[in-house]
Amino acid sequence: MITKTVPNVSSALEGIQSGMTLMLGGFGLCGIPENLIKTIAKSPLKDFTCISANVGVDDFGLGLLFQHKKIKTMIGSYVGENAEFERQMLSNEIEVVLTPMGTLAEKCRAAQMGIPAFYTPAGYGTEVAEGKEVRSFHSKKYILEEAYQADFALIKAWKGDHAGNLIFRGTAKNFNSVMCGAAKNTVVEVEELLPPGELDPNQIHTPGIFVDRIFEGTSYEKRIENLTLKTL
Amino acid sequence: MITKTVPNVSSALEGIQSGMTLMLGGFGLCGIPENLIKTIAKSPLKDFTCISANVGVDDFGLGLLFQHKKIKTMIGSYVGENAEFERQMLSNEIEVVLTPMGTLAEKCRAAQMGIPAFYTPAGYGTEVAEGKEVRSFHSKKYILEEAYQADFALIKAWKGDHAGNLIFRGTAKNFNSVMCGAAKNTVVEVEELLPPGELDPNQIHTPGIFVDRIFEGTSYEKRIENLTLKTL
Amino acid sequence: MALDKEGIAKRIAKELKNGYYVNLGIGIPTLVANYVPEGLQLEFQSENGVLGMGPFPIAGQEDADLINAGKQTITTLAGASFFDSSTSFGMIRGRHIDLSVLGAMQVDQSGAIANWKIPGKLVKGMGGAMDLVASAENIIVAMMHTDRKGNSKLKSKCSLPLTGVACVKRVVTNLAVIDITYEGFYLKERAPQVEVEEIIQATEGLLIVPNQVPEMILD
Amino acid sequence: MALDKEGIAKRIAKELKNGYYVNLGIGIPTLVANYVPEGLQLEFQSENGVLGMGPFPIAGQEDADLINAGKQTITTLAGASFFDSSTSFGMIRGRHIDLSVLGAMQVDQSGAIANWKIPGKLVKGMGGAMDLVASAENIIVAMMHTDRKGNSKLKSKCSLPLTGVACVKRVVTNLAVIDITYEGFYLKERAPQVEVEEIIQATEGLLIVPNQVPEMILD
Repeated sequence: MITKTVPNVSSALEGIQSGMTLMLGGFGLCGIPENLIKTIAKSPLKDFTCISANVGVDDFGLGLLFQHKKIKTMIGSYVGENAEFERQMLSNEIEVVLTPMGTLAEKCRAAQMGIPAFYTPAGYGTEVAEGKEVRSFHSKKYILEEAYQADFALIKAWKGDHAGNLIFRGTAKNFNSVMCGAAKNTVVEVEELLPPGELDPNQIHTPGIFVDRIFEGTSYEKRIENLTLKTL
Repeated sequence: MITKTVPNVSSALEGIQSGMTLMLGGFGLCGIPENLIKTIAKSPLKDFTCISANVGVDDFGLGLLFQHKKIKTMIGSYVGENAEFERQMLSNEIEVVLTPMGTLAEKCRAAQMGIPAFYTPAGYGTEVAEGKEVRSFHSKKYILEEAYQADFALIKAWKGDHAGNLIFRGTAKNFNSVMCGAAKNTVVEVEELLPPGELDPNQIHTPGIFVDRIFEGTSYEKRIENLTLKTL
Repeated sequence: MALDKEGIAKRIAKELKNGYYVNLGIGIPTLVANYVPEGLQLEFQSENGVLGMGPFPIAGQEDADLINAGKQTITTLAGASFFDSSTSFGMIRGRHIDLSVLGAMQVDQSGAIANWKIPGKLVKGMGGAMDLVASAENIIVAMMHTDRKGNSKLKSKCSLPLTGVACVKRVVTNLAVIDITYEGFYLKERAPQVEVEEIIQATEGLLIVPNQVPEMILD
Repeated sequence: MALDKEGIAKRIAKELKNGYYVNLGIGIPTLVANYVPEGLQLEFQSENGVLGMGPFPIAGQEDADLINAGKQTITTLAGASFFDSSTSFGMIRGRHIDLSVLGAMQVDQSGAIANWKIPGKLVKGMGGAMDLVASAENIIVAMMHTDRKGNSKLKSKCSLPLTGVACVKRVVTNLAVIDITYEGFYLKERAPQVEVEEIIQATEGLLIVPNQVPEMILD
């Protein structure tokens, strides 16, 4: 077995530098790498290009990186619900690249799986297709999309073992599992880190080969963005 | 919930016709849809195009379909270990299309996921690339491969529920999970069919949306092709 | 009488068929889940990675790991499953989702839809909308017939940046049910007590009006 | 003295490094697993969908659902995982596998490999070999230096249909360790007591021979 454990969040982030491209798992505030984000927010590092579905809220999630002006370019899909992000976007402090969410997921998965490019129908006929090759297959139009290239993938999983095997929980799986192994370095924080053999090999969502470093995070807040209850 | 259960193997195969293209899960004799194969072997249907990693052995697995001369075209990757297949291939009774195994898997996955085509490095510079587009990405050469188009996917899973959700076991997952939903009709036989709610939604390998019909198979042989034991 | 949002949702619920996997967008589309006809087998997908969504949780049962694409807390029903975003959009792109219901700013008579960007205004991004409209077998738009200024949202040609082309099959508004055909918009049904003339006035694109335009049946 | 198959496997085992994910082909490559240096953290992958393979099972412990790519019954070690074929070849294509060891019929001085087809003879298919050689970071070929008729398998140009181009980095044969460089084959090591002249004779392609050619160290 190959051990992927590192003692803490600082060692997990060893080698990260200003100006790098980061992938961040999570959708809204669900399944976000809280410890990794907080540590980067407090660091002197900056000028990151971030690839993530959303931008968090003002004071939590990816929002912390905007609050601390760590981001130069944001590649995302839905970027609402964050006033500081909006301010930086409108004042042109940051560059924003908007991508259909399924295309974003597939560009991560392509990077993970060694597929350099693929065709998708999403965005054909829209401004997303500008400058991209259009091709017909079976009389439907598709556009060519390339795999992302990133330096670090910052991932949150529910359970993991020392070999880097991961299990996600509920809809916190989202972009986390498709970003593992999609960057040069994949760093994972888990709620519970277990010795090898504790996870059923049939039930592993992401094999450890896609993970470079794993550690158990602390003090998870797991905030709920939009609490909605059944009206009885 | 949408119920996918059918009472037996005959109803599972309703609509299958001679000349159709079938995908068959399994690798060697591991994870093969035994009941579905046996039923087709005994039927009057023929002239199938089959997409499957291997060709089984003479008297079991996909080999049964060769024994009963059901196959017109075989699209596969490794076609050894079956004398009757070899005979039919050498006498030109069947057409054989050989595909790198990873490309075969990805062409199934592409069909499943609505990706019409993708680039892969496998086969570049070989006869597999003949007639295919070659393109460079980041100074490496890739060839364009298109998604398969099939009529029926014949799948074997370990456990399933009435909603069509599937769990595979060990290396019997192989091509089974990537073929689900990759054909117009996906038919699954399972060793154990459970009521909905019995499977943990976190642990489902293939969601029921990729499955059209599911039934509990009978009399599984689960033969071992190459029993290899530790020499003590 | 023009429909309210609930009325639009009720009418769209009539489009649901047995065995449908359905993706409901944010806004009016979400309300459709409240009017599923009894006896239908359906599953609701949310593109962030869940199939088999149930009602919202009761207080104390909420779970930060269980949300929908609108970031609302949810529950799941028996037979549910969770999956990653690549698989989720694979379901959509691979046409495994039978019906997608979305809101829109504009729809035009060629079936194009604009629902994500107003030049000069704050852009929140397309989210999953471009994947959904490029892929789903049936796409129904739920929207008001006109905007707040009274401008028609059913155009001869969308003036806003597009989300997708030649994709919308049917539009249900507060005034009418309108199909997109090769010839243009086709007036299929009118809201209860709404006159055909009012619908014609409120529609900018070419509207084909048959001799008989039945009233919607909502219940 | 020329090496036997076990000797070739022993020499290749010296290429294993800490933290390597390794895919071993059928034949001589499989034997490499028997000579893993102590203390190394390694995992063996089999492309049919398992990472963390252990030894073959003891009698009675065999399981039809647990096989390797050679269809042999296997066991797994703590930390193992199972996955589908698309993910498995994704690991390979995405260069997550650090070392792939394969057999070959021919290797040429440009790093091309032929190991799947002899025209006019029965073809069994390429299996996963084309994916492996197109993708793995390090590709080592394990083979005899010459075929049964005495013809060199290290060619100036492969005459058999190719499995991949410009991919092989190193060849370990019964006679020598040979690297593929921009200039051609480079003789790196010779088998114990094998003379350089014998290797030159047995090599058809351009072979660069340095002044000193050390003997392989096997133990």
